[in-house]
Amino acid sequence: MRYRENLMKAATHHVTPLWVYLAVFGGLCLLTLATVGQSLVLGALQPAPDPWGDGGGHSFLTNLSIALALAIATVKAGLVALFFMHLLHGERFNLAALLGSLFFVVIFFGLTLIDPLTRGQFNPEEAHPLAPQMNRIGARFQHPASEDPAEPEPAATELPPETAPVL
Amino acid sequence: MSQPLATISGRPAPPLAHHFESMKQQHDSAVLGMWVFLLTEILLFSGLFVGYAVYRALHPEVFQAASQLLDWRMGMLNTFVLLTSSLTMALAVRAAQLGRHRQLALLLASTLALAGVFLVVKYFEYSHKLHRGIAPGFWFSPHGAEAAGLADLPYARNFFSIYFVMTALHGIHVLIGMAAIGWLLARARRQDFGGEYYYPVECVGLYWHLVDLVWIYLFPLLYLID
Amino acid sequence: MDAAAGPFLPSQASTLAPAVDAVHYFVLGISIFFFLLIVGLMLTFVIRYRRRRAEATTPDLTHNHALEIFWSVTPLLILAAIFTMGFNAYMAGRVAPDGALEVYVTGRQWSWSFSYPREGIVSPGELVVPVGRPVKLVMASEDVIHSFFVPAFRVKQDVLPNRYTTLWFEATMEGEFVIFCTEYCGTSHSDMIGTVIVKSEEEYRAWVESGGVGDISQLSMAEYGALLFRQNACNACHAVDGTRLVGPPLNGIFGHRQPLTGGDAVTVDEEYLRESIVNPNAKVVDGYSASMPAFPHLKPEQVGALIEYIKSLEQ
Amino acid sequence: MSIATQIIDRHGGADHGHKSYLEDGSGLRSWIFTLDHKRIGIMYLASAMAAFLLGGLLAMIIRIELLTPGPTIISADRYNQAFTLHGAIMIFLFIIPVIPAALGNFFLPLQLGAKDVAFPRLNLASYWIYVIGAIFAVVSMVMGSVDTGWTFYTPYSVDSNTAVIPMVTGAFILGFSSIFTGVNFVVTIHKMRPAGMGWFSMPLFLWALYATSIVQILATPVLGITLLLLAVERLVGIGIFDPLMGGDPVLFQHFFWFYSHPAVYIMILPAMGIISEVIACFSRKNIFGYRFVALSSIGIAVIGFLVWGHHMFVSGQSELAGTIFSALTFLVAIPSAIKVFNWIATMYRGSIELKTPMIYALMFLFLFSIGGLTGVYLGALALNVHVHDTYFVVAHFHYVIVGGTVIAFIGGLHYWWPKMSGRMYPERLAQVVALMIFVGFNWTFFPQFILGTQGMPRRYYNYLPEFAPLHQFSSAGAFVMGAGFGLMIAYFIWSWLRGPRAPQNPWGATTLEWTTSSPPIMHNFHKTPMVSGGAYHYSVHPSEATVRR
Repeated sequence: MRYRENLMKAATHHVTPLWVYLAVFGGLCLLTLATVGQSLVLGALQPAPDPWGDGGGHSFLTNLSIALALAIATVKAGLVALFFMHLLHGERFNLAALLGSLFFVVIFFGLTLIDPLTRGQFNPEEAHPLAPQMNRIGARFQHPASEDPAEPEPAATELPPETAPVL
Repeated sequence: MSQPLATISGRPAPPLAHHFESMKQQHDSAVLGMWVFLLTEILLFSGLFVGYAVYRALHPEVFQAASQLLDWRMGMLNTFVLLTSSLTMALAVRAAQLGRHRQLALLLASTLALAGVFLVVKYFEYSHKLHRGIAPGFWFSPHGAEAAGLADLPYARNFFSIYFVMTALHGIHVLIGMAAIGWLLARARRQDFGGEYYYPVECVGLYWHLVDLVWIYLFPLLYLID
Repeated sequence: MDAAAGPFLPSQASTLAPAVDAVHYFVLGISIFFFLLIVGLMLTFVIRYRRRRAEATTPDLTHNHALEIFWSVTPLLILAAIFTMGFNAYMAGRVAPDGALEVYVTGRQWSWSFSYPREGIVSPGELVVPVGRPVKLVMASEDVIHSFFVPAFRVKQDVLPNRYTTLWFEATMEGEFVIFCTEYCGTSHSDMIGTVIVKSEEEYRAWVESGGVGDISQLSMAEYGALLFRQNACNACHAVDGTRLVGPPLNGIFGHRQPLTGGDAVTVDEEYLRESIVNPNAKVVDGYSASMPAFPHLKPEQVGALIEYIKSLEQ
Repeated sequence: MSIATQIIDRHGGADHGHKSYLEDGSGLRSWIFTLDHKRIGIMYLASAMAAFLLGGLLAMIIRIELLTPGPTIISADRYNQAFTLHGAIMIFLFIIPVIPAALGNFFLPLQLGAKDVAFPRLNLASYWIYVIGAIFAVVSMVMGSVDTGWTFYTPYSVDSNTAVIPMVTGAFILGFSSIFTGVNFVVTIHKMRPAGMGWFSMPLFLWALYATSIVQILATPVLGITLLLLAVERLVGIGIFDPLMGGDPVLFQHFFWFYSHPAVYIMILPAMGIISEVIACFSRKNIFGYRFVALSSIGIAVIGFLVWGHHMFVSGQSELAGTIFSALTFLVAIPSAIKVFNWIATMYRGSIELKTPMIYALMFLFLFSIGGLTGVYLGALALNVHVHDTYFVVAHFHYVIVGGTVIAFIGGLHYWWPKMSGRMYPERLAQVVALMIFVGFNWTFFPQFILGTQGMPRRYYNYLPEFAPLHQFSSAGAFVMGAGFGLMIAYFIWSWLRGPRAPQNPWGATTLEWTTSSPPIMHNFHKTPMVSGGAYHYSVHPSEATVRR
């Protein structure tokens, strides 16, 4: 069989109609506008964040905004995967493999995040008076006797101030 | 020896490798292989997303405050650029399936151009930040009115480090994608692809859509969290 | 030191140790049972069913669901029991009782230091605790990750540079027990060894009264210096037999000239030794790095004792 | 081979397939550019064995150094570099590739009745990427070595002034090699099974390789991003893992073990596949509970991803996380137990012949049982606290990795050696060497369990005098084991050059690789094999069981 003849044979794989690609693209653009829109609207409704605050967590509106943004992103990702990446009409196993890998991604997120989010649950030291110091950037462990809070400089590697000669 | 015979001048045979029994088996194997490789990409990027989630969960206010220095307009522009390039790539696969050689070359060239636009916008974003001392890691020394207060904000450095690492790794993937599309373009101009044999276009397409998918999550998480 | 008192496990010197050892022996028993079962069956079959004729045939036994369920569920139940036992003993070791004696622990490359916030004592290298009283350790590192491990107490906890970790124990017998660092931390990781000294309540109180020095009335100044030398983990970096460690060896140096980094030289006298203890990186011996930490908590008489100890060391 | 014959060959026009793959093309170029999975497998085997020798040499240096407390032959810094390199070389250059990439590459297409793997060029690329990664590791050794331990824990790996970045780059590159092998195997098993071979009639070695590939594909990229972040942390200070910059060193451990615990299953799963083949063959009996053995491989691969936190019970991770990881850890014991019991049941009423491969399979059962049962200690929270980072852990993972994987690999190498080389190995000598390795191994590592429960920490250059007798005892055993491995390599080289010719099917095995000549011809089979029924046809008269076409 000649190369050219072989090449020109009718496609053996599903050919998606043009209008489907264009419709999906339109949907993706609208969803992009929607995610920007929800962020602007919900962002305008709440006060500016206080980065020096006590870490009281997210407000309801922030949580809502995150949830919306992730939901919209997931719909967009689904559209791309199903239509542009031909999962809808392609081999079933490819879709299964993708979903399977997402299971492991969820495991990675879930089991990793459990640790930092529940540290100190049984550990009253979390509320220790020195806790704020520990949360400063670059703060090496400060000795209990130390008066000065750590400098937020990476150079703070010397021993605490009480290491000055006493003789 | 390593090229499929189709690319050897004269094209004596259809590009079916000796160990496959049919073009369909070869095509399906290549597409499955590409998908399996994309799974590794998903896990690779998920490492960065986990890092993001941990620091986001521990220091939400800092991330919100710091992200306001990212220009969501630039991010949105780039989102549209990438989405359009995804469309042209998907249409390129269609053109290859239908054996429309000129259309294929044109669509691949547009995809390549859009990828270039994405990188140019990214360049302006990066340089804008670097000029204000908003750089990753050791070089983080914000100055100027916009960045005021950032220097004293604990963990702002970490936010921007994560921002730079995530977008840089994504940018590297864009570059690799551009090289692959360039290779396709050269072959498309030689009219290598058709309805039976288009899996190279399909596979590069899949890769390019994954680059798009990653950005679909990066955009709201980095730019829209205030 | 009482690291390896028993043939398999160290002596049980804390209230936690019997609980942990009970799990240990339970798992050991289970393991021996299953090991003998597997290897016993294996050897029995090898002997019983050895190939006798070259053309021997065998029956086609494909599967047995009841058996599969039996040998999946039985281990699962046993493992659930082991998990529960392990969990209970672990949690008992995690939650310190109220009113425990609090000691801050600092790990650094490559020594331990213990600070008693209420008693106002800093004790390098030696953790002195009373017997029969819960002790809670609040630990942090000055550099990389270390791990605090007392085999006789069955306690271990990593010591991190960016936050506090804690552990607690209640010693049940007087004596000295070794503290290992069990998170690899560089060159002298294996010399990052401390001691827990468990004293009776009276002796402990006397130790606190004496400012953490203990009874030194019977010691010569050099003997006291030798004690301090070990307490402060000087021996982690300085040998007294001429061996080159992280720092220069200290035997036979007194009264001799030492070449310094930068080309100078200095005669080792009392003042040079004092300066090298309180401000160690001012004059560094040639060929060594300026990596020695200062020892500012030492009182003048303790510095003097150390100097006398160094003087007493022979070439 | 000229271009012309290549093209004819591709079309199957000329039948020159009666030469073996070893004779079909000669000279260096015919090897380094080969697309033949068998030659690539042989190149992997040779490279991995070279890494094994280097790693073994480092192990001997470690054991000699530990003959006495304090300095014996090398300094503390050299010792720290020696155990780091021993770990990194053995894991990344030997154990992880040796079964999948060497034996798997050779036998996966043969067991499928296929002509090659799905992507021969990717396969060759995978090998050369492996070589490049190995070169980086060697560069790191030359540039002053690495002293962080193979675990690269931060912040020590950020502070250390040794050549961390070349080593990390090497491991990163080796990850790609591992991923490409995994991709190739998954696609080959999916798309190139012959007509008549369903999933549940595949040989169990293929199930094991499939499960291994899943782990390679899903876990390795996370190692990649972890090492990348570590390198960037050192270069730029991004503050994800470095506490000095506001990062969390415990997070590094999560990332690292997300790969490195499943990596243990990359090592042990293919070994279990070999054991299934060997026990069935030398018991002349169909494998008992085929589906349970097959699916337990997948079970181990999946559950293996859920348990990484048991490396971190004392790391400062939260108590809740530790408890969850402990509970999940016990689950992974179940599929392993299922396999062991099914292997034992396969031997029941079999016709057992104690050839060298079977002796190694029995050794595997013995040693892996000890390795697995001591894993139960490490899963239990309170016991883990006591034995974590002691010699108990060292002994445990050597029982699993050496007693399990290496022993199974050697068993598989003897089993398939006639097919790979076309030569027989010296049977009697091989049995004596097997005994030497078995005795030497237990002699070396069993005392380390006791050292561990007594409290002897690992990665210790110096140790308390009371630990000296057991350390010296252990070191003595290492010489016996080392001599065994050395003899083994010597007789394999002898056999490759001078050994007696092997018949097509010396063991009377029933999987497809035994239906072609020894060594196989270039494209594996004279005629594409037809398959019906399962992979194992032992439990019938051997004259009917030998060859199926």
